[in-house]
Parts: sequence; structure tokens; C-alpha cells
Amino acid sequence: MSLLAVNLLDGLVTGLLLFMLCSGLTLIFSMMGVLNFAHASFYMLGAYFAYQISTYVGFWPGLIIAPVAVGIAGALIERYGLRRVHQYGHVPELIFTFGLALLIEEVVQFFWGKSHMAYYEPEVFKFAAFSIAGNAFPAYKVFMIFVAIAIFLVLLYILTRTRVGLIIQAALSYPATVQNLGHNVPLVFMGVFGVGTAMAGLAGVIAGPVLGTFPGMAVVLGSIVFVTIVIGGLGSLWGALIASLLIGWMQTFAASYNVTMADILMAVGIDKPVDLSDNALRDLWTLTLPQIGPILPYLLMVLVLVIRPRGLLGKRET
Amino acid sequence: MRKLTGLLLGVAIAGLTATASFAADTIKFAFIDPLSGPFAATGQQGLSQYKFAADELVNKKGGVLGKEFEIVAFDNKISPKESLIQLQVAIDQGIRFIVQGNSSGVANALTDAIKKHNKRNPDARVLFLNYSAVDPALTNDKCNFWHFRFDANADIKMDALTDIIAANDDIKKVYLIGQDYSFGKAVAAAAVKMLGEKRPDIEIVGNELHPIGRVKDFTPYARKIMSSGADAMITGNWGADMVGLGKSVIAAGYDNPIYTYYAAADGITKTFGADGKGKVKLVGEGQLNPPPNDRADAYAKAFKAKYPDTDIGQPRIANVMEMLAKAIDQAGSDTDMVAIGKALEGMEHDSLWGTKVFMRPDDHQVIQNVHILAHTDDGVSHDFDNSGYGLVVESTVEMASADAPTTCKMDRPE
Amino acid sequence: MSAAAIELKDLNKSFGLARIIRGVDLSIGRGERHAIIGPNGAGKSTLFNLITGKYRPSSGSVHLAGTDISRLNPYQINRMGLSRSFQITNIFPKMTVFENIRCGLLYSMGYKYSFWHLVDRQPKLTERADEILEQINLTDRRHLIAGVLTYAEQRALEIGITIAGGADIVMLDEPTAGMSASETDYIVDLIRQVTEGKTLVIVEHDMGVVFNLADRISVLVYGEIIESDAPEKVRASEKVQEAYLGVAEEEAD
Amino acid sequence: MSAVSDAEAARRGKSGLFSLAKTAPWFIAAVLLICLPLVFNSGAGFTVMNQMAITIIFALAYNMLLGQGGMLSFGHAVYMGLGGFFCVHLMNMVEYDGLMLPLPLLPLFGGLFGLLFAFIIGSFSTRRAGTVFAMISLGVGELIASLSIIVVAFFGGEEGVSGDRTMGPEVAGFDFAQQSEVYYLTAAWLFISALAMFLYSRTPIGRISNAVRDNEERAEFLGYSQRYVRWISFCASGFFAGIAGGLFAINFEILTEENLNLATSGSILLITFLGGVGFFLGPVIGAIVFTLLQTVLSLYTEIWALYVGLLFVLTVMFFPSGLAGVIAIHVRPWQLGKIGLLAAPYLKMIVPAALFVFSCAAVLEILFHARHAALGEEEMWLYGLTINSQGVWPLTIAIAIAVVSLIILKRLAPSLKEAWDEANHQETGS
Repeated sequence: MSLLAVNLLDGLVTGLLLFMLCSGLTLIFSMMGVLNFAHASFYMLGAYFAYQISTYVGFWPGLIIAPVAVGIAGALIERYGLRRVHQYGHVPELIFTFGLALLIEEVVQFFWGKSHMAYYEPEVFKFAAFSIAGNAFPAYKVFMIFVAIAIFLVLLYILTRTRVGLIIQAALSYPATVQNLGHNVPLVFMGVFGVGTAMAGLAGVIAGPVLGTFPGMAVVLGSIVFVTIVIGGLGSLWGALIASLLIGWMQTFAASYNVTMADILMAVGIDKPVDLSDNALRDLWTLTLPQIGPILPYLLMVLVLVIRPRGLLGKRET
Repeated sequence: MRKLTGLLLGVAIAGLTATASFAADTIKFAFIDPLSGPFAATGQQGLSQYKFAADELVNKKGGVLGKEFEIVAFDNKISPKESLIQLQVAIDQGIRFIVQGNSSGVANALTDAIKKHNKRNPDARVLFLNYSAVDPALTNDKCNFWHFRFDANADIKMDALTDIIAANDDIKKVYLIGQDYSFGKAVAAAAVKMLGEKRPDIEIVGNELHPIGRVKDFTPYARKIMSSGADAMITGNWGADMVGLGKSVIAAGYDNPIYTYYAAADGITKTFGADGKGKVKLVGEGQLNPPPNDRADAYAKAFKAKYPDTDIGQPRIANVMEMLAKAIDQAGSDTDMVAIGKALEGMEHDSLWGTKVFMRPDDHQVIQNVHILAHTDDGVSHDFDNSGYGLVVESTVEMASADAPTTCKMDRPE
Repeated sequence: MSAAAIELKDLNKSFGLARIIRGVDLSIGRGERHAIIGPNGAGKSTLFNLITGKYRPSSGSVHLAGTDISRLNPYQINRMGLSRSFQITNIFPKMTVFENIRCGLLYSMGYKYSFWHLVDRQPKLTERADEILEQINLTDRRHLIAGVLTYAEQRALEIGITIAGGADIVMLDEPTAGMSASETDYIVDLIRQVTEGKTLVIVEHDMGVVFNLADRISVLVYGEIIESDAPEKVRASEKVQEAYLGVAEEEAD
Repeated sequence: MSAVSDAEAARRGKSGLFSLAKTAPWFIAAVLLICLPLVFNSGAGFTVMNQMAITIIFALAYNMLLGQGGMLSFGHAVYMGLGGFFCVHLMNMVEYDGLMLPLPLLPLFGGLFGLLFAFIIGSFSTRRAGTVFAMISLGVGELIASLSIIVVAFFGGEEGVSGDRTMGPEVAGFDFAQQSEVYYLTAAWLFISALAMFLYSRTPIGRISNAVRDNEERAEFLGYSQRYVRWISFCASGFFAGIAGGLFAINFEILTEENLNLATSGSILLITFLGGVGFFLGPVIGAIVFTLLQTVLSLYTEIWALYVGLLFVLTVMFFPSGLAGVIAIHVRPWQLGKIGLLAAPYLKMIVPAALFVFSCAAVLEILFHARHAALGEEEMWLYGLTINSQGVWPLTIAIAIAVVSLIILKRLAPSLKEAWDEANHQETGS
């Protein structure tokens, strides 16, 4: 029971972190129709920028400066790269961001090399906030939860209470109309891309110390972000939230409980072969839930797309 | 357009072969390891160590047969396919010694390809000097005459590690966790078997595999380890999986030893820093701290002076260079691979690191002292990652697994 | 007993709460030239899409020569001999004019999903495509990429693609929309010529075109057919005038 | 044979298939394939050429989806990989179970297995086009790549499965032990596959898959089910990808998880796009350029991947129709007989352009060396010069050359544009 509570909290942290990435990606996708393959790369940039800043002035200034820097980088890439590709259509756009992801990884290695960076959480958070049955829950994770929730509330406020938010909401459902409302569409696009990438950058800043700051960090997270927004439904913020939490918990629980295929097979009345060493199905018998945990989201995505191509809460199919 | 294609190809392959044409008066070693991509840091470190060892231990002493050693780097991007292409390029350049270490998958592909190559091209045979790939199969079922392993394999390391654990009565519960692939499985299987033989009373409270390179957050695993009440954990994890696992376990409040294979250097030592002190242990060969002798101390200092951002993460590389120099000298040829191979078989060598090194002829597995090393900042004269932290020898198993059986049936050329 | 070419039985279609088509019953005989007219938003295009399989009816049914087709996909309906054009020009803009027509021919000439014929090696196919090009007066545009044709030419091409498959029933959705008077005359002549002997269903705004072409006219207002009769009778119908006038008044508000 | 546009094809509509204009390029290609080994007869030469040939087949197969069918797949390595895995297992059955299968036929079986899996997976993934298809392909690709680690019995874990190609019956005295023999086998399959894929694009289903790409709704109203058209294209693509997999198995004698994973799927997308999706020859060019970059450039520089990334992003930005597109825009001046007008401006620009590229690369190399080389190792090799990477001057000079050459390029640009306009201008009155 206590482990369940701990897992719920851990899953919440993972899910909220995922949501910080997904919200930006969904914004960008909904407004611009661009599935930004490089989104996780901006997350990585956030972590590296923050690390660099932290070596000069410590953690806290990085929390503000790094996301802003990432956002500016994102806006510049939109202005001088994506906007040019936009005219060729969506497939070249997607491929552009795909190439961008590779390029950013190389650029990061060019400057920071290939090792892990010694990027730590600030000293004030280096204690266990509380512990449940011997399981310490680090204070920094509590901080992460609060930052993520704060971001979500700010986003919610902007979307539902401000003029900009109303435009964005309109664009989420009816992308074509916004262009006809007399707004400076290129500027809006640049802004959205900048803000979206800045949010990814912020996620990187706060996740870097926990999940590690290394050149592979974007790849590890890369496609799972897509999977999440596709499951949630393209263009739906609530869908993104629900899918993020779902995947966060799914992965946490899958890693926590050693359900084995052998248990399941024997429960349905199939006998375990005595000698597995030469059995063609030996891998099936030894399969455990933690082994397949990370691929569960992909399985879920394929199922969702086959059954309900617009995703859980998606309003449109693109 | 086809013409253009031909032209491009011509230019490129002319380039490929051009490098082979000059400087034929050195003995070349093809270093085939990742120099780009996620594992490049390890590859770069190995390359620096090889270059340094070749210069310091061989070339400064006048080389062998009047020739100097030269390390030629090939980037295999840790891909088996690329490794095979680079192997072919290296052979074309007339290189007869292949060194590789990162990833047993690549080592398996290479040993297989080299075996076939030597069979099909008896006049251009090559030797495979494996300095780091520790899959036991390479010197058991998959052994061949051309492959020599200079690192202790996974079973030997586990043998040494379980000797130490068996002697520690405080350890009653052990948790095994590893990456879901052959090496991770080999570590787990060896641990279960050897602990069962040496300390049947020890309870294995967890034995699990996680997907390799795909786990973003190890917290759930850390929770399981905590709730199992383990007194010690053993993991074969490396790279980001090692860092992630270690950080999560420590953050979750774990305070017992973590026995590892690869939790040092490449930024890992720095990342663990003070948190890992007294917890992170590593099983491996090569003694840096305390320095076993003045020669080793001087060697390590000179290395650091030349490569301040790199560490001697694989001390055995010095053995590879020294033993090859000896073997080539004994064979009196740098092209007769059979003679060099036979000279290497059964060679006994006094290592720079204060241990005797014996190349077992039955399976071409090196036998040497294996240590349990502790991650600490006390008594560290040669740290890693310039962090002040390093590995200090805690206990030693002399000539570990010297009489361990092998399933190797060596097919020797005449 | 020979069934009607198209028969609609109590056809209904709703989108959410909005009932767009409300219980339409209509029978269109073989060889008939039938026009559907009605004010904007009356549901003409929806009706069209229901018949051709783009939408599925909420209730009621559509019959093609006596067979119920309400649950079939567009391609299945097409194979039963019904072909349509679109309100917005709907051609293959990146292909040549010739290839556009050829694509229209492939299925009906029995090539189906073949991967063992080479299209360039089928003299009959090329011949037939050239005949159709001749019919729609685009022979001299044969090698142009369809996307660069003028609007009227694209509309002509669309009609060419539509009739290429040799369907018995041809449905045209506003074929003259957005055309000048002379272009309209040209297209109407073309339609008359290429649909000779076929059943024609046409949705049209231009009353001149409608009364010129149609044998029978149905008037659709708010998803219901209020009149279905010969052109002169429809012209005289008070109900129709009222409906049209009423709408006109509403629109004037 | 560059860029056979639809217009050209249609113009030739009535001319026979076996006309000289059509068969000549294939003839030249065949002669070239036969003669290449006379120039490059080293082992590495064969290895690189085999690798190219395999990549060309795979890229052409991929372009059947992306270029011709408009389907963007992020998981196409699956079909090549599975075809390859089955082939290695067949090779092992030849070795251990005495299966009498001549090696040259093996790729055909690879193709059939690729086809089988494309058939199964395509049955649900091709229902829709666009994002849904792309994401299902991503998901399936990831699932199968992960399974390959878990299901050791078939995929051999991360070590993969290896075999020996020489264990089968000899064919016409060849046992395929040498790379040169493998080259001719691969080249023959390349020729057959490329020809088959080219002809496929000229069949009814090939044409209709273009039609569905351009306008799926219209195609439905012509009697074609868009779903079946996509499914069939997908199966055909899977078949040829499987052939590539079979050739991979023969050439490398090992298949690993790498052959299935997303990185491989991603790189085939890059290769195809780099070459140009709109042209039959595009993927061929892309495969050749990419293989050279990957294999040769990485011998010279550690940061080769950075260059490849830059090249790719710049290509998407400035030449969205790929390298083949760059060649194709010269077809019109050629037809007008005005290609000569471009020669002078090109010649004028080639020196500053090369200077610009090389000096930019020099800047990157110097910075990289200064940042990552060992302490005390200040000397580096660059274009045959030995320079001091820590010094100010080399960097300054490299930057200066880059700036100056850029200025010269800018100055020359208007004259190129003028020549370009002139070369594309058709005299009026025709």
C-alpha cells in the first residue's frame, strides 16, 4: 500500500514532466501544423544551457535564463529555417525538424563533448522531503511537481482568460480561421514556436539534474513525446495532460511490479515446459512486465490509432 | 548522372586507399570503436590510452623489430555493420592488428568476420585484440585462434566479486539488476550460480532486467530495491543506465554497497561525487590507487599531463601494447599472424599495474589479479574526471579464476 | 420491371443536432437529365454526397438500379456505374492532362490493381484516352501539367475524368460555378454532348443552365424536396416561387 | 535518364518500350555496374559498393512509399531487417540442416518475407494516410525493434544472428567467399530490382498510387479504394526492402537489432529526401552520397555527423526537391541548348564556393580541436597543413577566407541569376 502511494507520486512526477514537453508540442502542432520532431532536442538544450549557467552563477538564474535562451533559439530557428520550409508543405517541415534534431545533438556534442555533465539540483533541495516506509521522496521532486503544476495553471489562465489565449484556442480547433482574422500570422507562429520550445527548455532545466544531462537525453525522450500527444489527441491540451499522466503512471507501475508472462500463462492453465533452453517460445515464458514497460506506450498508440485515429480527446484528424 | 556518380566514387575510394600508401614502416593497429554518437566518450578515452601506451611503452624504447607502433582510429559508431565496413577498410590499408572493446555485440560480429576472413584469405590474416568486451561466450563457445581477450570476462569478475561478498557476513540479501541483453543476463546468471555455491544462505531478493537505454527514470526500480531490504546490489549497467540507476537508488535513500562493473570515468565518477562515496564499488582489473609501484605512478601522471580531461579507465590497454610488442619480437615478424598468435598464447607478463598477466592458451582469456575498487576521495592519487574522486583498491583476488573451466575448443592453424 | 436509375427512400442526414436532409424521397429514371436546385444551405451538396457514398445516411436508403448502396464506399459505388464531379475542381494537379484522363479509365477498362501491365504499352488505353481528350477539346493540352490549365479547362478536364470510366449515371456538382457566360455556354454544350444517352444528375445555381439542360427539376429547400417536375411546371409553381422569394426576403434582412 | 517527368513519359506514350531512348540508360547502367570493379578492386572498394547497392535498393523501395505513394514512414527498416533476419536463418539452415538453396536466390526469399510482414502490418496501418500512417509506422517500428532485443530465440539479442554465406551449393563455380563475387551478385540484384521498381511505377497500380497521393478522394470516385492502393504499394515496397535485407545478410553475414531500429529507419528517410523524392533517380543519388559521407568522411573527421546534419538541414531549406532536383532544373536549359550560358558563371563561382565551404569546415575543425584535443596537442592536421589550433592566427585566417569568399559569392550572384534567367528563357515566337 505504501509502495503504491510512492509509485503514484513518482508517476506523477514523470507524467507532469512529460506534460511540460507535450503542452509546448501540442501548441506548436495545433497552431502551425508542424509535428516538431526536434522538440526533445530543445529540452536537451535547456538542460545544457542551465548547466553552463549554473557553473557561473548557480542553479536559480538558470531556471529563468535557460528557457528564455532556448525560446529565443527556437524563435530564430522558426524565423530563418522553418518559415522558409513552410512553403513547401508539411512533409518537408517534418523532415526539417527531423534533421534539426540530429543537428542539435551534434552541436551539443561539439560544444560540450560526449560525457555526462555534472549538473546538480541546488543544495537547498538536497534532502528528503518525507519518506514513506523507508522510501525517501527527494525535496527536489516536490519542487518539480510544483513547477509543473504552476506552468499548467499559468497556461490554463492564459488560454481561458486572455485574448491571446482565445486566439490560440480558436486555432486549436479551427486552424484556418485564425489566418483570416487579421492577425500577423508569421509573428504569431514565431511566438508560438518560441514559447513552445521555451517550455521544453524549462522541462530540461528542471529534469536535467534528476534524469542526467548527456547527449542521448533527447533521444531517450524523443519519440515518447510524440506518442503522448498522438494518444491524447492532436491539438488537445487536456488530452495531452491525460495522456502524459497515463503514460507516467503506466511506466512507473510497469517497472514496479514484476508480473511475469509465466504467471499469466500458468494462471490460464498452460503448463510451463520443463526445459526452456531449446524452446522457441522460451523468451515468452521469461518475459516480465518491466522488460516491456517502455514499449507499452507505443503499443497503446498503435491500438489507439487503429481504433480511434483522432486520439483520446482529439477533435480533428490530420 | 552516372558519370558524376562514378567520379564521386573514384575520388572517395582513391582517398580511402591513399592513406595506406605512405608510412609503411610502422606496425599499425586498427582501433575500431565508437568515436561519434552516444558512446563516443568511452571510445575517445580508449583511443587516447592506446596512443599513449604505444608511445610510452613501445616507441620510446625503440619500437619492435625496428618499427614503431601506430594506432589508426576507425569510427564504428558502435554499429556492427559499420564495424565490418571499417574492418574491411583497415585490412585494405594493410593493417593486421584489430583492437576493439566497446560492446560485446560488435566484438561478436568482428570475431566472426575475422574468423571467416582468415579462412578465406590465408595470406592476409589478422588478429583481434579484444580489450574490453567481456561476454564470456567470446572465450567459450565462440572462441577462435585469432581472438585474444585482455580484460577479465564477466564470469571472472563475478567470481571475484562473489568471493568478496561471500566473505562478508553482513550481506544477507542481494538484489540483481541489469540491462536486458546478453551481458546483463550473463551477469545475473553468474551471480545466481556463484552466490548459490559460495553462500547458499544469501537470499536473492530481486533479479531483474530492464530495457537497455530506454529507461528515462529509474525511480520505480529504486523503490523496489528499497522495499526488498537488500544489503547489497549487483549491476552490470553501463553508460547512462548506470548513472540513472545509481542516482535514483541513492536519492531513494539506499545506503548499502552497489557492486558495479562500469561505474567509473566518462563523467560517471564526477556525477556520483560525494553521493556515491561508501556505496559505489567496482569490480575490475588494474590498480591505480594506491599506485602499485613508481613506474605505474609515473605512467599515470604522464598520461594526465598529456590528456588532462581523460583518465586511465582501462589500465589493461598498457598490457595489450606491452604483450604485443613481446609477441612480435618473439615471432620475429609483424606479418606472420600464426607465429604472433602462438607467441601470445601462454605468455606470462609482469604488468605495469603490479600483477602477473597470463594469456591462457586454452581459450585466449587473460588471467590476472581482479580487484574490488571503492569509489571514494580518500587516498586517491589518480582521480577520475578531475573530480577528486577515484577508485581505490579495497580487496584483491589473486589470479582470479585461473582454473575456471572453458567450453572452448580451439582450432589452431598449422 | 426496370428499376429507376437512382431511388432515394426517406433519406435523412444529421450532423450533430442539425438535420440537413429531412426525409427525401426521389426517383430518377434511366436516361433522365435531372437537376437539383435550391437556395444556399438547402443541402444540395449533402444530398449529392449521400448518393455518392461520401457520407453515410442517418436513416433511409439510396438505391442504384434497385440495389441498396447506402452502406457502400465511394469506390464500390463508382464500380456500379455512378460517377461524379466536384464543386471545387478536383483533378490530379501534378499529372498531365492525358494522365488524368487515363487514371479515369484504368479501372473501368479492367486494369484494376494490375502490376503486370505497363500503361504506356496499352494501345487501346491510349486510344480511348485520346478520344476523350478529343471529346472535351483538350487534345492540344495533352502534355501539360493539369495544374497549369485555365479554370474552364480544368472544369472540362474534371468532366472528362468523370465520364471517362463510361458510367451510366453521371452526377455533376455545380459544373459552371464561377464561370463567365461564354465559358458557361461552352461547358453546357460539352455536358450535353458527353452525357448523351446517360442518366445525368446535376446540382446547379445558374437557372439558365438548369432550364436548358434538365428534363426534370427537383427543388430542395431546408433539406426537403418541395417540388419535382418538368422545368416549365417548376417555373410556374407557386410553392417554388414562394420558397425562393421567402428565402430572398430572409436574405435581404 | 534523369528525372523522367510525367510530361516526358506521356509524350513518349505511343513509342515502344524498347525504344533506344528508354533502354539506353539501363544499358549504360548495366555496363557501368559490370565495369566498376575494374576501377575499384580493393576489398574496401567492394564493401563500400555493396553497401551502396543495398542502400540504393532500400531507398528506392522507400521512395515507392514516400515519393510515389505519399506515405511517410518512420519504421521502414522493419521490412528490410525482417527480410534479412529470415535470410540469415535460411543461410544457417543451409549450413546445418542441408537445405539446398543456392545463395543467389536468397534475396528473393528476403523479399517474400518483407512482403509478408508488409501485408500483415499494412492491413491496419494503411487504412489512413498522413499523420496516422506515419505514427503507426513509428509505433510498429519501435515495437519490433524492442522485440528484437527481447525475443532472443529469433533475433539473437543485441549480438544478432550471424551466418556463413559460403556453405550453400556452388553456383557456376562461385562459392561467394570473396567480396568481388558478392559484388556481382549484389549488382545483379540491384539492376533487377531497380528495373522492376521503375517498371512498377509505370503500371496501372503505380500510376494510381500517384493519383491517391495527389488526391485520394478523386481516386475513390474513379473506382479505386485508396486503402487498397496504399496497401498494395506498401506490400510492394516491403518486398523490395526485403530483397535489400537479403542482400545485407549475404554481404555482412550478420543481422542485428541495428537493422530494425529507428535510427536506420530515420536514415533511409534522410537518404531518400536528400536525393530527392520526386525523381526515380533521387534515392539512388541520395544513397550514393550518404554512403560516401558516412564511410569516407568519417575517416577524415570526427565531426562528420555534424556536417551530414548541416548538409541535410540546408538541403531541406534550399533544395526541397533534393540533389536530383538540383540536377533536374538544368534539364530545361539543356533542352533549350543554353546550358553553355551557365558554364562561365559556374566556373567563376566554383573557386570561391569551394573556398567558402572548406574555410567554414576549417573553422569548425579548429574550434573542435581546440576544445577537445589533449592538452599539449596543439598541432593539428588540416588539408595537409600542420597548424596550431590554440593559436589565434589559423582561426582568424580561416574566418577571413570564409568572409572574403562569401563576399565574392554575393558579388557574383547577380551575374549567375542573369545567366540563369537567360538560359531558361525560351525565344518567343515559337
